Amino acid sequence: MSDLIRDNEEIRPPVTKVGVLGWLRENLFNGWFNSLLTLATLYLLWLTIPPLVKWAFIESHWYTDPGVCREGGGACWSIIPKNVRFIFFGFFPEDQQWRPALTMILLVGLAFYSKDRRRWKKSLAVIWLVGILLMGWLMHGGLGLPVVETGKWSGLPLTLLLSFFGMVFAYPLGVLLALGRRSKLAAIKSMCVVYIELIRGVPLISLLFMSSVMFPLFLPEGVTFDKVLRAQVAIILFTAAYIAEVVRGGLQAIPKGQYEAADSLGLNYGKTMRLIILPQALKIVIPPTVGILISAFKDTSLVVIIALYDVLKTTKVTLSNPEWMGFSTEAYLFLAALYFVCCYAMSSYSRRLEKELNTGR
Amino acid sequence: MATTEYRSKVPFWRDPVKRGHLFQAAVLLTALAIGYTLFVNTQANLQRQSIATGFGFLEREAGFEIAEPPIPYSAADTYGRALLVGALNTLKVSSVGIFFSLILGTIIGISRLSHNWLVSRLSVAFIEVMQNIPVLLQLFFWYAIFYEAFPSPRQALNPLPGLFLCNRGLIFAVPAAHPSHVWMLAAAGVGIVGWFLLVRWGHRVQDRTGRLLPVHRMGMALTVLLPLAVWLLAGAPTAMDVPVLRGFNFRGGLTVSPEFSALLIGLILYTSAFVAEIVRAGIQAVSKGQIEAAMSIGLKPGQVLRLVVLPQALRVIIPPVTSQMLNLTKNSSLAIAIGYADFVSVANTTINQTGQAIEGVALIMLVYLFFSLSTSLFMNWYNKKMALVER
Amino acid sequence: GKDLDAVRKKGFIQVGVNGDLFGFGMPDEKGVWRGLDVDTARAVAAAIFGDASKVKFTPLTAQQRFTALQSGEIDILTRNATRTLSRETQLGLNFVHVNYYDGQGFMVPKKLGVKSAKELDGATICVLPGTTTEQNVADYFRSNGMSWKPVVIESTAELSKTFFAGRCDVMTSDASQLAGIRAVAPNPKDYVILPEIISKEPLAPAVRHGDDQFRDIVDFAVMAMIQAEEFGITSKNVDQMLKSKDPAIQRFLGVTPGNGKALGLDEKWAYNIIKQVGNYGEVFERNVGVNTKLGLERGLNALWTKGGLMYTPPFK
Amino acid sequence: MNGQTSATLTGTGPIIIIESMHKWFGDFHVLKDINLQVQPRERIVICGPSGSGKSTMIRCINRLEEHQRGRIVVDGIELTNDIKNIEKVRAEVGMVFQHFNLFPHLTILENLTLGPIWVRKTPKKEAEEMAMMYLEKVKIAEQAKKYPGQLSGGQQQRVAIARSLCMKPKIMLFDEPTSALDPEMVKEVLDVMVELAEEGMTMLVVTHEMGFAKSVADRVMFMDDGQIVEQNTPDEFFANPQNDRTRLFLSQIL
Amino acid sequence: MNGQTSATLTGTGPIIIIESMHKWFGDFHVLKDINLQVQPRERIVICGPSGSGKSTMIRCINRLEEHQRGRIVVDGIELTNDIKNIEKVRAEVGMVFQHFNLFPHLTILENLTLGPIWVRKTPKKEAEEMAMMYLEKVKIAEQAKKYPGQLSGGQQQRVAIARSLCMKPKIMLFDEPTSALDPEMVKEVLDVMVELAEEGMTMLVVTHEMGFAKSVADRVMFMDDGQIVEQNTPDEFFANPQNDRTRLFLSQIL
Ligand SMILES: Nc1ncnc2c1ncn2[C@@H]1O[C@H](COP(=O)(O)OP(=O)(O)OP(=O)(O)O)[C@@H](O)[C@H]1O
Ligand SMILES: Nc1ncnc2c1ncn2[C@@H]1O[C@H](COP(=O)(O)OP(=O)(O)OP(=O)(O)O)[C@@H](O)[C@H]1O
Ligand SMILES: [Mg+2]
Ligand SMILES: [Mg+2]
Repeated sequence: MSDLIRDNEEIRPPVTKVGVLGWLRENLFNGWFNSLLTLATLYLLWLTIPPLVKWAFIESHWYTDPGVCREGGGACWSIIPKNVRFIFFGFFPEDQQWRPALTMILLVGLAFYSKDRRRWKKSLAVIWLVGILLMGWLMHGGLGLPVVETGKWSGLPLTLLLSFFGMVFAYPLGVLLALGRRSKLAAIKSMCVVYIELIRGVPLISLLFMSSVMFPLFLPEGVTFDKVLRAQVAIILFTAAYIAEVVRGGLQAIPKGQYEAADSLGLNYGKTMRLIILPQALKIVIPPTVGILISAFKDTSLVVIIALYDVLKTTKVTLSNPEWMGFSTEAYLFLAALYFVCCYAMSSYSRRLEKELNTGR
Repeated sequence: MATTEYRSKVPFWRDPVKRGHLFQAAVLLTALAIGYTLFVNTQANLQRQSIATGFGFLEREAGFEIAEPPIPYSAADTYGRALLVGALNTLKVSSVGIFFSLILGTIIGISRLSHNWLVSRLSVAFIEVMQNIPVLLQLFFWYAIFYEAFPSPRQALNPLPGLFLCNRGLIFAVPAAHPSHVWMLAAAGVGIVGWFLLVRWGHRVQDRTGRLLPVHRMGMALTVLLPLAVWLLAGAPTAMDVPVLRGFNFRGGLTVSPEFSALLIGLILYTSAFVAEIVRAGIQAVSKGQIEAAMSIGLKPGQVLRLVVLPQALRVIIPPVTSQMLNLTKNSSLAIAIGYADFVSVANTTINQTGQAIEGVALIMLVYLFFSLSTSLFMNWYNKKMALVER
Repeated sequence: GKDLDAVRKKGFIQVGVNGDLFGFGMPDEKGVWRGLDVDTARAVAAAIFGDASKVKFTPLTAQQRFTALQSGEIDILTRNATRTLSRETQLGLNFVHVNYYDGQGFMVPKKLGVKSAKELDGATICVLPGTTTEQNVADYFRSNGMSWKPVVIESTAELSKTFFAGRCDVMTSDASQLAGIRAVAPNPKDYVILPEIISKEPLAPAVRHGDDQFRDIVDFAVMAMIQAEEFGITSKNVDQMLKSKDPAIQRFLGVTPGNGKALGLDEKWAYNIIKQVGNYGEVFERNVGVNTKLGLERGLNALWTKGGLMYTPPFK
Repeated sequence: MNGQTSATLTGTGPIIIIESMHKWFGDFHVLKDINLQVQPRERIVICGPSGSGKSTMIRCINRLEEHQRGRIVVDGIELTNDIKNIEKVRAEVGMVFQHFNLFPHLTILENLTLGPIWVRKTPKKEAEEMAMMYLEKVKIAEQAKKYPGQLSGGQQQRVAIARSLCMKPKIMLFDEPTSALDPEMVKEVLDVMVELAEEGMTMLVVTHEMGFAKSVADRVMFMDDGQIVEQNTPDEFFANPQNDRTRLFLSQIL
Repeated sequence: MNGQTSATLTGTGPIIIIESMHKWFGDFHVLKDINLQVQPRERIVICGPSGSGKSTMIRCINRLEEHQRGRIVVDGIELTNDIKNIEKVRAEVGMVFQHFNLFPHLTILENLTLGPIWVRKTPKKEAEEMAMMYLEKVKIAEQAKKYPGQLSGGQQQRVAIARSLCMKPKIMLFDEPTSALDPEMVKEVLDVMVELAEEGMTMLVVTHEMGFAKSVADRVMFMDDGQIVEQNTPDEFFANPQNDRTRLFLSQIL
């Protein structure tokens, strides 16, 4: 027998690449193609970044009148602070605007609070319920606060509320549709299929358009619904169809054995779904679901089409004001950053959640 | 039969089959009732308001112009034709867009898996930025680049003779009409057929002798050389339809408008970010064992990708990519924001002028539904063709 | 009539307005609606309820506006809509008295050296969709045997930006718009508005078919503002005018009853309009006049006595 | 038949009665004229080549599959379309699958208490105490808080058995409970099953572990092509198979 | 060493030479000073506890893993970063995996001909004839047109072996070829391997099928903790293990 190596005999792997230079060589300049690419990229950055920085920071205006902006050459960020009230809160009465502000803080705060998976208990649902009621009261008023009807809800709160409630209601509806699509009952199944395919086949703007323009024609004379509510319903119906397809994928991934095990314990259909199948299926599809939710969030900007004053529309209105008409670049950049922050937060959270849920499996 | 006997004994609410029938009937009836009420209401409302309905307006004169119609169109044509122009424009931008976003998306998706740090970081950055900003804002951005960054027609950039770049778009010379063009086109067609035949011949040669021939290079040469030969035979006509600046604009040549380009670029970049993520996931879904098995029979890295990884990744990729293709088509309806005359834009003008919103919206939905359903039908067929055969 | 009853029962009027048209219908920085169309609607509220604030505004896009009125979602449409035969007949609408006489014109950069619209053959033209403007340009160029290329963009802000960047040679819109857009150009002096006005654009509020009383009220509310200007009654002097000896003014302000009863309104209806909203001249100057960003001259919208078209039937 | 004798010793009527039962999958006749009576406390091992219908037969007993002809009566309840009856039967019959089919999103303890809490409406605390008892019985009480994915195959299968036991079933069905296990783990599971058998549980076990059959079964059945070809006491069955097919099968497997 | 003796009988030099080879995964030292010489036609069985580095070692031989120290020479070609050499070696060395890794999108026949056509540039017809020959050898010629998903595990593993053979390798590596199979199918695969061994193929087999080791192997190696702890002829190895760890392991497994 050859002599065995004892454990205490430390042998290190041959170390070839260490340090900053090693990293650069390994990651940026390995091979001529990569080197070329690196150089090209650096050149491009060198061409674009300095003028951009000059425009956006060095020569920019931050809190001036539009006239001053027109004189100077740089970015006119002033459009944001000068119009921030309207962009954020739209028609909400000025003396009451602390209410939507508080609502948004509440919403974001609750979202942050629920980030931690350890807090996912029954009590969290109660907290949310209370939070939603509180938000409703803040926005709508009553009980001591002056009533502000939904027609005046606009700006960022509208965007956030439309997308938040869009997600909250579309999700269960989508789950039901997915279950329906997998149902053995032919009529239910085909209705769900038709619904999902129809809704997915048309652009959201046509649905919004229908909800705003034609919906009243469908109703008996004199019956009208709130415009915001109608848009909300359109968003929910639209998003639900997409969620349904995602959830269906998750359901298909659950092995038959799980159904059989549940059956043989004597659980009925409802309990099987609620206790066994859905918890697993929904967990599997977290990433695509979040993808859909992010899309839904971005798509709320389409309510512009039906003249609802979400944050994009309030910005556009500001731009219609002759005073500020020329500064759409700055305004849109601001919006882009706003959306990016929200969407990026969602997507990176979903990635984290996915990782967390995977451990311990 | 025994089973039928006990079936009758069981009360219907405890028999799953009967319960199912009952439930379905109830749901169907409810749906029908709702549909019927809506219909009756709409009828009554229309009657009451004495609003004109029907699609008669399609035959009336439209009276508005459309920029860059793909088929001849003028304000004297009917609404029907105007809408057709819009539909073709939608088709144009979405088919070109789908084609390029698939290519770009695949490249970026593969780059994201690259071992080069810079390449993979850049891909990630691209994907994050594109995915997380509403496409409408992106369209504004690209459009602004076009009209802000390029000069007016009088100062048009002229990088190559016959090619002009200005804020009216990219305008370039095309050969003046000549009878030989038809023949050149035919020759190119023959070349492509020849290419195709060459590939098949190459396969046969490989089957017979195992040799790999450079059939694609040969085919490409054929497709280029044949039309060239025809052109030379025809006396090498060199007359060009060169765009010239007359009055306000260039006349002659071919124009690619900034609106079309901005919409196309916006849609391609936005969609390709999603496609890239799908492609990456698809490639990662092919198990490592497959790659190892392929390597251990001695295939080269390129062959591993082409013969083993991609065919399997495609199955995972196709369904979500189909959704992205549909999304691109639907997102093209945002064209109205940057002045491209797609179907929604034309339909909007039509609704506006005729006031027939119901018909207009119905048409919009129908047209998109038609595009979507035909795309998904095709992709489902393709998907089925590619599906794995299993026990 | 039923529409009036419904409005009375609700306690406010629902009015469809333009959401982002400066000077006609647009919220200001505080979210308060401003504009000529908005004030017209307030006048109607003042007439019906004696309170100009009893009005709620629904911003509408061009595609939605008529259907919203047809479906009963709004009671009045004052969204710079042009009165045309087909709209009046096929859409089940009744337009009332015009509150702004507009016309479509062209604006070009000075450096093109264009003096007349007739020289625009081959031009690229920026057009705002959703109004009659698209059809008007097409008609104009067809009748003059000229060719053109449209660039049709949905929002005024975007459209003007592309125009100033040189994407189009010409911008066309209602003359009222052109002036305003020119005012915000990076350098307003570089642009001229051509003399030709290629269309008639009488902008008027509209109501649904079916309630003539309501239609009359809206009609006369608009006209009352014009009549008041003719009488020289303003929101400042209306209280003194109550003591006027002129029987026409006495009838107008309800000092001598009759008009209100005929319309089914409070006798003070005209007084309320003037007191709370102002006469037409005041409203015009406040929203679109020379001292605003739009800086419009009265032009066609002057009283008939001053060479304009604003002429009302006698209030008796 | 020999098997019956040992069953009659218990002195009560049969707990499972299958009478000329047939089943088709579409056109395919899977089970052909199955007749079987199982006495309380009887332990039956079923073997046979792959595809012979063993799984299908025991799955019919708790109606995971529907039979199309004949009668199945379990504990006095006839299996028909009646949902109430089916649920009653399923609560009486425990089933252990080849691939364990534990619920991966629940802890071991939750897996065990799910049935008692939601079907038997047992208070949670009681259910948990019972669950811990059964976990101790299968010797993995210390794993109660873990998730199935964190256990080895053998441990998972023991949990699956405990999960069935928590429903206090009168009958246990096992469908190849050890065939998905690494050889090292088979013994752990068989041990538990032997113990269960010794306590007098009525058991139907599909398995190819002939050692288990020899030591535990009251009766061994051989199925082929949808039919019960032969059944006998284990001694007789192995020593003296009557049927050619049985003999061929045994020669391959032993 | 005993193992070497049988090899030297063949009279040629070793076909695989591994000299003081080390491998790390990050900081983890998986293989420690491996030394091994394999003679042509030699059949080696490698066993050892899970995680001991058996798979990693044979994967180093066709460079599915890169070693970081020492030398590996296969059929006279040293394994370095040279891609050409690696491809040459891989074409000479067949590998059969635990999970078969057939290409699911290709038919059985296409799975077999892929390598010959694209790597060896064999004409298709010839490749197919050869493939059919090997399919017959593993006794599943009639399945040629099916897809892997339609075959049982045992059949798939036999296809995987045939796929490797189609490349006419000089050496075959097997990584637990039977451990993912149902017990009934293990025999089918082992039969094929025995036949192969009898024909004189050089084979390295990681397996725990000790029956196979006893009847076929020239040498049995025991690995633990990244080292070759013991190697010997099968008779000696099983009858008389030298090392404590080997003894412990054998007691568990037999
Ligand atoms: N859902 C089904 N639809 C159609 N045929 C089925 C279905 N389930 C099983 N079969 C077929 O019925 C026959 C009997 O299957 P069953 O699973 O009962 O066999 P088994 O004896 O348990 O075999 P194994 O030992 O492989 O588990 C097989 O031929 C099988 O292909
Ligand atoms: N890619 C890898 N990265 C890091 N560690 C690895 C990797 N592959 C294997 N290992 C580790 O190396 C060690 C040896 O693994 P190897 O697969 O060679 O063991 P084995 O003897 O084949 O075990 P088994 O019998 O379970 O297959 C194990 O501890 C394993 O966790
Ligand atoms: Mg079975
Ligand atoms: Mg291994």
